Amino acid sequence: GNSDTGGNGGDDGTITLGFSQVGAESGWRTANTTSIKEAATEAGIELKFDDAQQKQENQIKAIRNFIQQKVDVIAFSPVVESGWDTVLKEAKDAKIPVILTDRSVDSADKSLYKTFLGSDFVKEGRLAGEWLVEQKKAATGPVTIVELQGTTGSAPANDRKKGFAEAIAANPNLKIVASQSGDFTRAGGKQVMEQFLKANPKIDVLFAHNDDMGLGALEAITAAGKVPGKDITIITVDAVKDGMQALADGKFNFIAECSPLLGPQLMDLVKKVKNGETVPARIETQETTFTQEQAKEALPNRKY
Amino acid sequence: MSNRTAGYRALTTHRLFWPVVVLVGMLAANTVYRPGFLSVQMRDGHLYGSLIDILRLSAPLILVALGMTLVIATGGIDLSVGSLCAISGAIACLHISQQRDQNSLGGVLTALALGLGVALVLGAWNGVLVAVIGIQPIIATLILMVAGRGLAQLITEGQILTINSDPYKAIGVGHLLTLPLAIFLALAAALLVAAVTRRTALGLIIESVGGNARASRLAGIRSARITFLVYVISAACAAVAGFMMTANVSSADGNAAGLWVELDAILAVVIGGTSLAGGRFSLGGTILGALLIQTLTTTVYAMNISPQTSLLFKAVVVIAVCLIQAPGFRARFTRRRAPAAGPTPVTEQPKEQVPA
Amino acid sequence: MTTLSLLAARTRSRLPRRHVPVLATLALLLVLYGVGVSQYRAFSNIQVVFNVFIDNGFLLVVAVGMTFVILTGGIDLSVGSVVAMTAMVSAFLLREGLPAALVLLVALLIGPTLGFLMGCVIHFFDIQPFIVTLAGMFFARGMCTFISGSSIPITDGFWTSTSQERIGNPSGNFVSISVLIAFAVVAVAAYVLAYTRLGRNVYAIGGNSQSALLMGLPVGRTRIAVYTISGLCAAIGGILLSFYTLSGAPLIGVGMELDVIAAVVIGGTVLTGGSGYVFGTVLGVLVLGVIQTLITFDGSLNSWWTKIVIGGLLFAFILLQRLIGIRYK
Amino acid sequence: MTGSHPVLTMTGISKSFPGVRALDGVDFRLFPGEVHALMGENGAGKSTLIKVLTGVYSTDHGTVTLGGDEVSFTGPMQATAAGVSTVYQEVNLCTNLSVAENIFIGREPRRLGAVRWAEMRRRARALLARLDLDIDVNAQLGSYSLAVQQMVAIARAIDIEARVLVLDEPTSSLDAGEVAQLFRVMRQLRDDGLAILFVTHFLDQVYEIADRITVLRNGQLVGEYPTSQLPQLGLVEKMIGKELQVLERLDEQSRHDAAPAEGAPLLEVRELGRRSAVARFDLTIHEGEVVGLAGLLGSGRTEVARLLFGADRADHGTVRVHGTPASLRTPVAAIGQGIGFCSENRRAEGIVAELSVRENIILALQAARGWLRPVPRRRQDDLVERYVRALSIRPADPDIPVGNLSGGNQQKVLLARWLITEPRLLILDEPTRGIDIGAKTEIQRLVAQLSDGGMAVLFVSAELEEVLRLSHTIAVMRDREMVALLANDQSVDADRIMQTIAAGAGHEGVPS
Ligand SMILES: Nc1ncnc2c1ncn2[C@@H]1O[C@H](COP(=O)(O)OP(=O)(O)OP(=O)(O)O)[C@@H](O)[C@H]1O
Ligand SMILES: Nc1ncnc2c1ncn2[C@@H]1O[C@H](COP(=O)(O)OP(=O)(O)OP(=O)(O)O)[C@@H](O)[C@H]1O
Ligand SMILES: [Mg+2]
Ligand SMILES: [Mg+2]
Repeated sequence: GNSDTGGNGGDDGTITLGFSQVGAESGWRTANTTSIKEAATEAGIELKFDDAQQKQENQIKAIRNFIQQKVDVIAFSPVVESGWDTVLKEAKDAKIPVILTDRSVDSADKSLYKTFLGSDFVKEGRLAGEWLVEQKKAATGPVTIVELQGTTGSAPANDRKKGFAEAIAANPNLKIVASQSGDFTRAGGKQVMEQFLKANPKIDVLFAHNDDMGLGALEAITAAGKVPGKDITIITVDAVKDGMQALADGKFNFIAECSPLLGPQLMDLVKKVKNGETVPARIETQETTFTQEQAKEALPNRKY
Repeated sequence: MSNRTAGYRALTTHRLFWPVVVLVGMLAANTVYRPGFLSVQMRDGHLYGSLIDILRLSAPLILVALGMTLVIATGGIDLSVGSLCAISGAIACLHISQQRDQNSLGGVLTALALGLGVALVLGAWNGVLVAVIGIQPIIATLILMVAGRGLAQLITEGQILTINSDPYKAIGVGHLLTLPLAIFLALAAALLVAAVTRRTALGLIIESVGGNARASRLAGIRSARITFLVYVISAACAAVAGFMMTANVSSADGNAAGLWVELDAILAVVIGGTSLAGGRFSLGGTILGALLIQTLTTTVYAMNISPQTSLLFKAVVVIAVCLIQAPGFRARFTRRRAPAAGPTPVTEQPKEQVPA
Repeated sequence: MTTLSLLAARTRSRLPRRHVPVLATLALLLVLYGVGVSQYRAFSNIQVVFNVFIDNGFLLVVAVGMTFVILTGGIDLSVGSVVAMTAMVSAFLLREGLPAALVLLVALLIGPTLGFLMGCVIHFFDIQPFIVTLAGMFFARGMCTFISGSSIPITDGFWTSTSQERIGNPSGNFVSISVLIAFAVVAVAAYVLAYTRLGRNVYAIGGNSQSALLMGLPVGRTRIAVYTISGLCAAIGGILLSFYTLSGAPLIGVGMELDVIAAVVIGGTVLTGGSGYVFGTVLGVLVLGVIQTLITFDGSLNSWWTKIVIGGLLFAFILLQRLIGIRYK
Repeated sequence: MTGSHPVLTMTGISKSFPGVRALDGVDFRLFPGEVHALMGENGAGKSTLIKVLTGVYSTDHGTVTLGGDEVSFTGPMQATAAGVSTVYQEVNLCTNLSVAENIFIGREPRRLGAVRWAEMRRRARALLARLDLDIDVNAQLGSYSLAVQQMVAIARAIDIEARVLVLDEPTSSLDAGEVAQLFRVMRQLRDDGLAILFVTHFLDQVYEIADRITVLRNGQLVGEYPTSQLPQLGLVEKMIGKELQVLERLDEQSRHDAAPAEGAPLLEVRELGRRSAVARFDLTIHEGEVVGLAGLLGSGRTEVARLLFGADRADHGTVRVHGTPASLRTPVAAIGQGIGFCSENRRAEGIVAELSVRENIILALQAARGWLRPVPRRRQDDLVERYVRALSIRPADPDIPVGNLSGGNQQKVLLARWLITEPRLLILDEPTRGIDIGAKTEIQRLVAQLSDGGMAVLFVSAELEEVLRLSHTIAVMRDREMVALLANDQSVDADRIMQTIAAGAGHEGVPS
């Protein structure tokens, strides 16, 4: 039978939102998806969800199909920053407004999308770095840092690395002695950390681009007979539940939050955009940072 | 000719001589870069060092590659092993996480049985597609490779499932006689597969099916059964590897567990000297191949080769391994003048013509 | 029964037999499309079909190259990375300010060169294609991240205008230039395979390379040629992709080689070589494209159900294809 | 021929494979306008010499001179270009291509670079007509029997513009008619000045066509002789290096006076058939009986054999084994009923080239026992040693890959594979294909001996003589139909069978 989806957004007043997600590559991402789905149901918006399985090609295809289905609004989390002009132009020609979430695009023509809702990865890296600078401002000797990068070539990895490096440049004592990709996974984080520990007799700080790699590294540190959080200061990004738990337990020292709960904000924007209201070109998600104490407080209401 | 040179010749012409040379070379390079690389210390009653890490981390790959060897020997290929790792690990972790006492041995054993059971069923599914319906192996197993990832994520609901179970954790990071338990498990699996294939006639029959399927059929071999069997064995190996991977980090990640392990496994098999066209297989070669691949990965981290160039580095090593192994390559350099050795005897690759 | 009638019976049943797999695939593809049309209203827009071509143009070109390789019984795992590398190099050179024509030339040379080198290694040193092209894949992907860790946008006038050119009715139904290029590649490849010595040698080698050698065919040359062709197609695919995305991204096309191999095999080409058609490959690409379109149109599946349904549809398709194949054997 | 210069000279050719010295300083000359037979036992080095000539193998020592220039081909492509056209021992064609393409690939008629398919088919048809072969040139080569494929390979070779034509056992599965046709063509080519190198194990054929003979033994040259000066017996002696009364022994074997088999009916088939393969036929085989299948190329003998073994599935008919209904739908089922089958196509359906001689020999036995019960090593050694000796498989090392053996020796390995399973009915399709005269006698003796011991044999051979010599009963095939069943008594001889074939459905002979 005809499941009457799409193409009828205007007829009966309900708004149809086409949303193209990056994939389901991490718990963070799944929480993001869940948030968006729940918020859509709550707001009475009909959601057409598409999973791009981490491929830009797939996202472009999805957007084209959304255009064919004449959805009212298109939102997507770009897999990479560049390369969206052509398809966004098609959306614009079809008079469908576009909202970016989570990651931005570097298009020169800002009229191609209405707004960008999401975190600032560079800022996350910078927050982590600034906290460290603050902590180690009394340090006289060199402080050795190892870094667990995300997937090589991915935007969060690039930006967090950049932000962190900028921040710690303030103190020449802080030195990154090793930096490797742990692919954002626990197994990767653990395996890389094992070798870091063997190659560098003295590691003071670990900066991991996400909680999962940090959690993996924890095991390697324990196995090497060191105490995480004490012998090695651990800083991560994301603040997923397991990470917060580790922070509350004193195994991590600091987390820069990267909130996946964009749903409610996004639905607000969708309605505004649909009604032709003007919206700011850049909306940052409400995010914070956590220290061990803050984590203990926040942990009980942590859902994801 | 003295006995010594004869012995030397026998050694250098041995199938596994060159992979071993590369492996040793890589370890040597690491030692030069960091003299402590080979050192192994005693810590908390077990051995600790990069070599031990290599052994432990290569265990899952060895397991997957063992199953893959048999599949490849029949002329097939199994792309679904990565997904199977994720599924079996996810099921085991899910079951354990639902236990009230995650440390209870009974609960862990049921979890393992469940994970293994589901993997066997999925292996049988692969086997039926290839052996009974006659779908080309690469496509038949691609189906499960794609859908299996989805299944694994369905089981974990897209989250990383963290567990806190010491018996389960032992599979990944436990120790036995000061050495990682994982390596014993891999070794046991290798011995088991070796016994099943070489003590019985299974190995011969697999090689025969892979070498010439038509001739084997006419010799009275039920090749469909054998083909079916190897996919089931491969799935079982992948399941155990999946347990190890998840136990290693005490969590099941439906998306990342065993991602791309099929490529590494195939690479290990091929480095070990088994032809992708099927036929003769070498379990020892496969194990060596897996160790080599893990050493390569560890080397990248240990030498702190930047992530931007690590793939270039891997490419160079892989091609070097192949070249040094290839008789054609060595022949060209040992006796430059002589024309290329003729092709090996006329052997017709039996073709099975099936669409998809 | 006389010989004559027997032979007649044979020829009658034989003529279409060779085409049965391709015809079955075509029929099933139409069924799949029909399912989409009956389920989703907007699916019947002709632009949906055009979009499948627009979105899969580069995949099609790469798959055509892969068809050559698989027909000889080989495999080329490097294509996905070569596509990415080509796009990356183009973007990089354009950013450095090189003229578009020169960039195009350079980009089109890299792929075939790498393919040629891999072909040489495979042939002269007798190393399995899988391993050689895997190293090629590592190399090309490594080059991508080596050039730049993040994606590079393309702002060059030629690129943007080609990319955004709409052929047909710009506000209605249209295709992109890439689609025309892809069709041209398909046509040339089909011609080469059917009507040139090179093409026929490809089939002969896939049938039995030992025999082909003894029959005095240029086995080595042909084998090197197919990897070069595959490299060239990957390079063209990379250019099309850079038109498509107007950027070079280091991680684009990861795993594309599997999609490509799947498309070729679904199109009826046998992985051991020697039988298959470019037209089948076109169908294979369309099957993957239509499955994906179906899923996007549905829009109710979450991430994991997406994968499971893709697997399920693939399974149903291949099973039916196979059963029809057996039925008409 | 006399006085002219040789078109091809090979001097001091040596070639070693690991552990085997295949050629040891062999000299060979070939003159324009002659047919030169290269003779020798299985494994003597004939095929190796040919492959050295065409550049498939490189030489260790020695020189090759073609038309006065020293040449050193690095591959068959160069050899073909230089005017050496070759049919190798095993059929080396691409079964996935059409017949026409197999003939013309590499030198297709083209216009502006495009292959002219219609022209190619037309020329292929004309060429095959010259060899008296009427088949669909558009069909896949693989759909034809091995003998047809052999004819296609010959057609390909004779069409190439060449100075030297090399034929390595081209007649091994051809019947008399086809051979005659081939010889007619060969004579014509020779008279046009072509130099022809011809390898065969059929002595009659040598004396019919060859002008000169070169004999090899164990990789060494024995000598070069004008055919007229070397009587058959002398030739055999030169080949085997011993004085053996082979020819006399051959005659002893005749079954003309053997009583038709008395044994109980072993296999009874009624109305067995397969659409577009063989018309329905009845056949009864008794214990200890040897049934020969006679017929021309493509008459359906192979198809009958395959149906009885379940290699192809019959779509009609009933089978009884020892009186009880049985099903022979798969090879496994047939083997379960005590039937063994040795295929005519040893390369595609017989040997597993990578596996060792030992493994190939025990394969069928092992399959029958199931993978859980491996044949004990001791027993393997016994069996393998016995048959390596009995069939004089050379080299006698059971652990080398069977693909490294010469063609004839591979055939012996296949025979051994089935003999050790001790079947109740052994179906042999061209078992003596490519086997030298000494071993052939040995095999024939073995078959006779086994049938005396109660084993039934279905014997298919293109060599009518052989069928006549061994069989108790002869089934005659024509146009894929069994047209007659003859008891092999004094009245039956080659002529009578040929007449039966020619007459078609005469249906004379004994009811079964
Ligand atoms: N590729 C190879 N590797 C190892 N040994 C080989 C190879 N090819 C041939 N031989 C050996 O060389 C010897 C000569 O073989 P060849 O094939 O030339 O014999 P032949 O005279 O043609 O015999 P037949 O009459 O059986 O065809 C044999 O002992 C064989 O085992
Ligand atoms: N006119 C023909 N001449 C020769 N072979 C033919 C002819 N027509 C068909 N064939 C092929 O011959 C095959 C049937 O022969 P089969 O192999 O059963 O016969 P055979 O008597 O064993 O002959 P062979 O000596 O070729 O093995 C079929 O595959 C058929 O395609
Ligand atoms: Mg020979
Ligand atoms: Mg026959």
